Amino acid sequence: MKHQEAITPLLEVSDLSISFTQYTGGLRQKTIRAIVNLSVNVKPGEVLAIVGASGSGKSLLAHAIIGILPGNASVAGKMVYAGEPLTPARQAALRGREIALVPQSVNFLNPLMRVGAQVRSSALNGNDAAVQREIFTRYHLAAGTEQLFPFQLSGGMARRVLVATAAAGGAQLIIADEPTPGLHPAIVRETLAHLRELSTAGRAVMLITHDIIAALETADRIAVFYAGATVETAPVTDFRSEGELLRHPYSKALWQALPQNGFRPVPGCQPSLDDLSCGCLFAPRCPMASPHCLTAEPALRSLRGGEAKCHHAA
Amino acid sequence: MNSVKTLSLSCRNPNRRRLNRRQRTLVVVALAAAYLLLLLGGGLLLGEEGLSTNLTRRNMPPSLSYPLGTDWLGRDMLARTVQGLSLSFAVGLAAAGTSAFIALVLGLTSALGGKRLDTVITWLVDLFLAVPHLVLIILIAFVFGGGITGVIAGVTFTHWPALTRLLRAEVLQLRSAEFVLVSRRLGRSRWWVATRHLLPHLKPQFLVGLILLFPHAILHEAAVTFLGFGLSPHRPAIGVILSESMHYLSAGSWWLAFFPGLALLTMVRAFDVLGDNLRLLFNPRSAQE
Amino acid sequence: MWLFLAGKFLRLLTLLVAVCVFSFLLLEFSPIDPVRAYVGADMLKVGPEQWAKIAEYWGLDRPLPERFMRWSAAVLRGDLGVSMIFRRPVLEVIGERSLASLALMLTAWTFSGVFGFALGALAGMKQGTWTDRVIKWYCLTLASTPLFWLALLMLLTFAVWLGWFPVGLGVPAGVPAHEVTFADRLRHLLLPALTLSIAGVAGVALHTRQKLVEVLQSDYVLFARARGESGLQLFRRHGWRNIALPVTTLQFASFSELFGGSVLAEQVFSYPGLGQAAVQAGLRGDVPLLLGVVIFSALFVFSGNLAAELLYRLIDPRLRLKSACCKQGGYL
Amino acid sequence: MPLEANNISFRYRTDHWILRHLNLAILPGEIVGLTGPSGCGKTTLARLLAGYARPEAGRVLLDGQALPTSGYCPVQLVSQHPEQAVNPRWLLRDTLHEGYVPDEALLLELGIKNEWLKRWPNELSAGELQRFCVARALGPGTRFLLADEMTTMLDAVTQAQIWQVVLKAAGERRIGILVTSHDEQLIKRISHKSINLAPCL
Repeated sequence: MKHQEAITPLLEVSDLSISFTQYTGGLRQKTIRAIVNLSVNVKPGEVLAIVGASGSGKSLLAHAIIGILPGNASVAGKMVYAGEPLTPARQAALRGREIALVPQSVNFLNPLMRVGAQVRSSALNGNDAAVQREIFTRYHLAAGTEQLFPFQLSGGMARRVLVATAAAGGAQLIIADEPTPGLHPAIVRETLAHLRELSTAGRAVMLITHDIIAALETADRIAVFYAGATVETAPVTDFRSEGELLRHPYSKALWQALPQNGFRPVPGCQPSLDDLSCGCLFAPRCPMASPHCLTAEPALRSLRGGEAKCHHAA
Repeated sequence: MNSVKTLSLSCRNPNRRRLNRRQRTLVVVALAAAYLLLLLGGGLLLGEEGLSTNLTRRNMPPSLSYPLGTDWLGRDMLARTVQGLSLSFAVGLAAAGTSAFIALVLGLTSALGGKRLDTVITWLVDLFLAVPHLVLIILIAFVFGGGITGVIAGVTFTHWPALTRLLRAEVLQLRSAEFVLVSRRLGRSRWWVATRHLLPHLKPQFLVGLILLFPHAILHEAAVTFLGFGLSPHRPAIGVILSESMHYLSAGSWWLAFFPGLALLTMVRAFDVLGDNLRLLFNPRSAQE
Repeated sequence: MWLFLAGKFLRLLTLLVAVCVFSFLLLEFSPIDPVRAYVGADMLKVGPEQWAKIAEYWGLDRPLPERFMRWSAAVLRGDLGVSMIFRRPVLEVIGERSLASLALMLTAWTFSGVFGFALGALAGMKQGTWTDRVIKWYCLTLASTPLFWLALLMLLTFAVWLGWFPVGLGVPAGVPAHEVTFADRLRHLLLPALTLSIAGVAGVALHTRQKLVEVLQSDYVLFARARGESGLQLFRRHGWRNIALPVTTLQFASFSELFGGSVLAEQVFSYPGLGQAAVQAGLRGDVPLLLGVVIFSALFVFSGNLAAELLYRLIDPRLRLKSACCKQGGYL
Repeated sequence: MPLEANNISFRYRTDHWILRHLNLAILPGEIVGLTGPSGCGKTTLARLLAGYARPEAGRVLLDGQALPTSGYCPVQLVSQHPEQAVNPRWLLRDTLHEGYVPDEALLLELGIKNEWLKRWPNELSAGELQRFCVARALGPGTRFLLADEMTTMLDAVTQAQIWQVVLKAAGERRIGILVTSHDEQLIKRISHKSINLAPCL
């Protein structure tokens, strides 16, 4: 694994907060904070995995970076891409060209449009039909695939087509949102290998998933996502044996709770989305928690080649 | 810096837009309900004075004393319009209420009853939807001898199929929902599941469906009376007022046709608004935003 | 495919038979005595024995099942009996007037379809802005406007005040039949058709807008946006394609309201179509004509529904390719 | 005493067969793992065993007799998506007490907080809802528990917590468990024997 620290990150997200105003029964309004002060960065030629429980708001991060959040979302914080701030105008220019999304399943493709035509729409430079066919052959998709409709694709074919749409655009930053849900292990490995290829070709790949095993097999660095923020970013080599190299208590708990490690859980559960108190959000469940943790929210500080958001991490 | 909108994280600050939306919906619901009650009540309050013929004030255009003008027999159009509207309201109430009841009974039996019962009821729904509403109402009104009962029966028998289909689809979907299957396996009886699980889901659907049934029923009632069915000399329905006003159009008294129709339009629109806003209150996501 | 068609025609047959039986029974138990309705005003001059002769002539004294069998046998032979008002075979009356009605309805249908679709698409694309609010408010108000009142207003403004169009009838009064030009018919047709299409536009626009809003919130549009598509290009590639089918199917399925609307428009503009015939038949107790119109309208509505379902099966690739099934078996 | 699937076959309408002549037996207190690619019938088998659907051929037997169709069913199923297994218009207290009233100790072990009982389902996360579904399924009458991808959607810590409680309760009351999952590590960790359903396309 190349020495990563020296390379300047392609994308830098610092203190990002996303919240929604939702209407409940009787038209009472509720503010839900999905992401709270999240900081993460991705370097070219690297696969960064963001691991967290499903449904905890991770894919909102992808949508915020690309700038396709729904109307009732309000965003705060700083995002810098290739040295310049990522303003909505710039996002519109980069979308599909430099920043590409690999969505989760085949119903992200237009059901009434042939698959070839949809991939061609994202191949912007050069003759799009030729680029599309070349990409399809590279991903071992039979010549006839471009005439098929999305509902005719099998699980594996669908995954390859979705990755092809990202690769066809020549994007520098590729964000894969939950690419491995309920698939046959062989197809999962193949999809992750494709993402790996893209990163060795010099592109930055951000893999968002709840499957820590898939992340460990593919990523160079892993960011652990908890209660709306990345509590730790660590090189993949730190995830071994008892997890003693890990910094944040939650990543340690996550590692030790895995069936193949110790299957020993930490009591309590993630705080619900709308009553996030100040102070460290893991404090109520943290074995090393001190009164200081309950009041002051820890800042993300770099530690032994990674980062951790904890007062006592060593 | 992509700080599009910095949001203060505390939820205490009164956000102007939130109160506005909820407040606006409640105000609209109150206004619509008040307007409808006024119309229903108005019919009784104005009494008979305005309806009596008084040849001294014939064909007067709208003025301060007679806001909606008077007709060729000198009758005050405001009184006649309000009387007509309250009659339409009552007929709409009766017709919509009965057809909603039929829809509830048939919708539930077809979804919860056996397969044979289901096919019979769906076939019956298709049968009633096979013939255009108005033609079917004319047929039924004719069969009932053309009186007001014929009109009510006609409107009632043509409006239940749509709501039945809606309720049946909702119950079928609920019946196979996971939490209903779990409840059955936890030992709960079919009846317990129907009352405790299905009914709370059906109540808002049924109520909103009932309210949105009113406009259709009233419009069809007015249409049929306009065509000449259900002529009742003493209590003039809106349809009758409008059909009589046709003869005087070319004579230039435009207000005879314009205002009654406009009043009917506002009443029907009030029902629409009431139905939509109530649905918004019940379930914000499902309503048209 | 043929199995589907056969199934549909079987359904049509059962529905038609049911409509006939239902209407026949309904008329049997109605308090109206056909003879009194036919004799009408000069009731007093008709003595009891003449009364019996009329009843006997119309075959009204036979038992119910026999009368129904005779009537349905006649219907099968295409003889729907003689209309009491027009004193001509019902089939001939319907044949002649249905052309006028069809012309009116189909022009209104195309007008409302095209304008409704365009208006709905515009409102859907510009969701939440002023244009959307104005279009939605217009459609909702129009949807709750009584059609006959709208017809009255059109008559008042265009025919009475401005005088651009004739006040009513299908052809200019007092002109011998062979001299009536196509332009004349068109002038008489325009006002009722315009009224019908204005009312029709509201329904279609609301449905199109609702469908487009759903499509724009779908996953594949989100992915298209992530690929940098937006605005018109997004609509042309993804929006248009996914709403065209449901909206056209809905348009075919709305023949029932169309026919209902045409009854009212024909009455206000005294346009000689089926609707007017139905109203006359209903008012003056002309049983055979009323039955004929009911059957024709049922056929008309059924043809719309059939076209809607065929359209779906032929155009939607998911259904069209179902027979040439893909590898994983059932796709749902 | 076992829960048996006896030569069962199943398919939806007239599509291809999903399960063909399948035999399976679970003894009280035994934990059987079930693995296999998605769409090959793992969930269908679980729903057949729990009585949610009837097989087209073959029978599901409990102690030799057919599964009871009414009354509390000794075979309880916990499915992958808790938000679908809970009535959205009920407070969670009513959902929890639908089968029986669980004792405080079980709720504490599962980490169910008291103020959650007065909440609506849409206010809680999938992890919290699944705890309610597990508590609801561990009634006194339960003798077999079918965990159909029960913790696939949850993070590793919650998964370990829920399984800790379920394994303890199963051990004490000798409840037989059928575990369906994609995660071979989980199956290897907790099950006595495991079966791999061959893809049946």
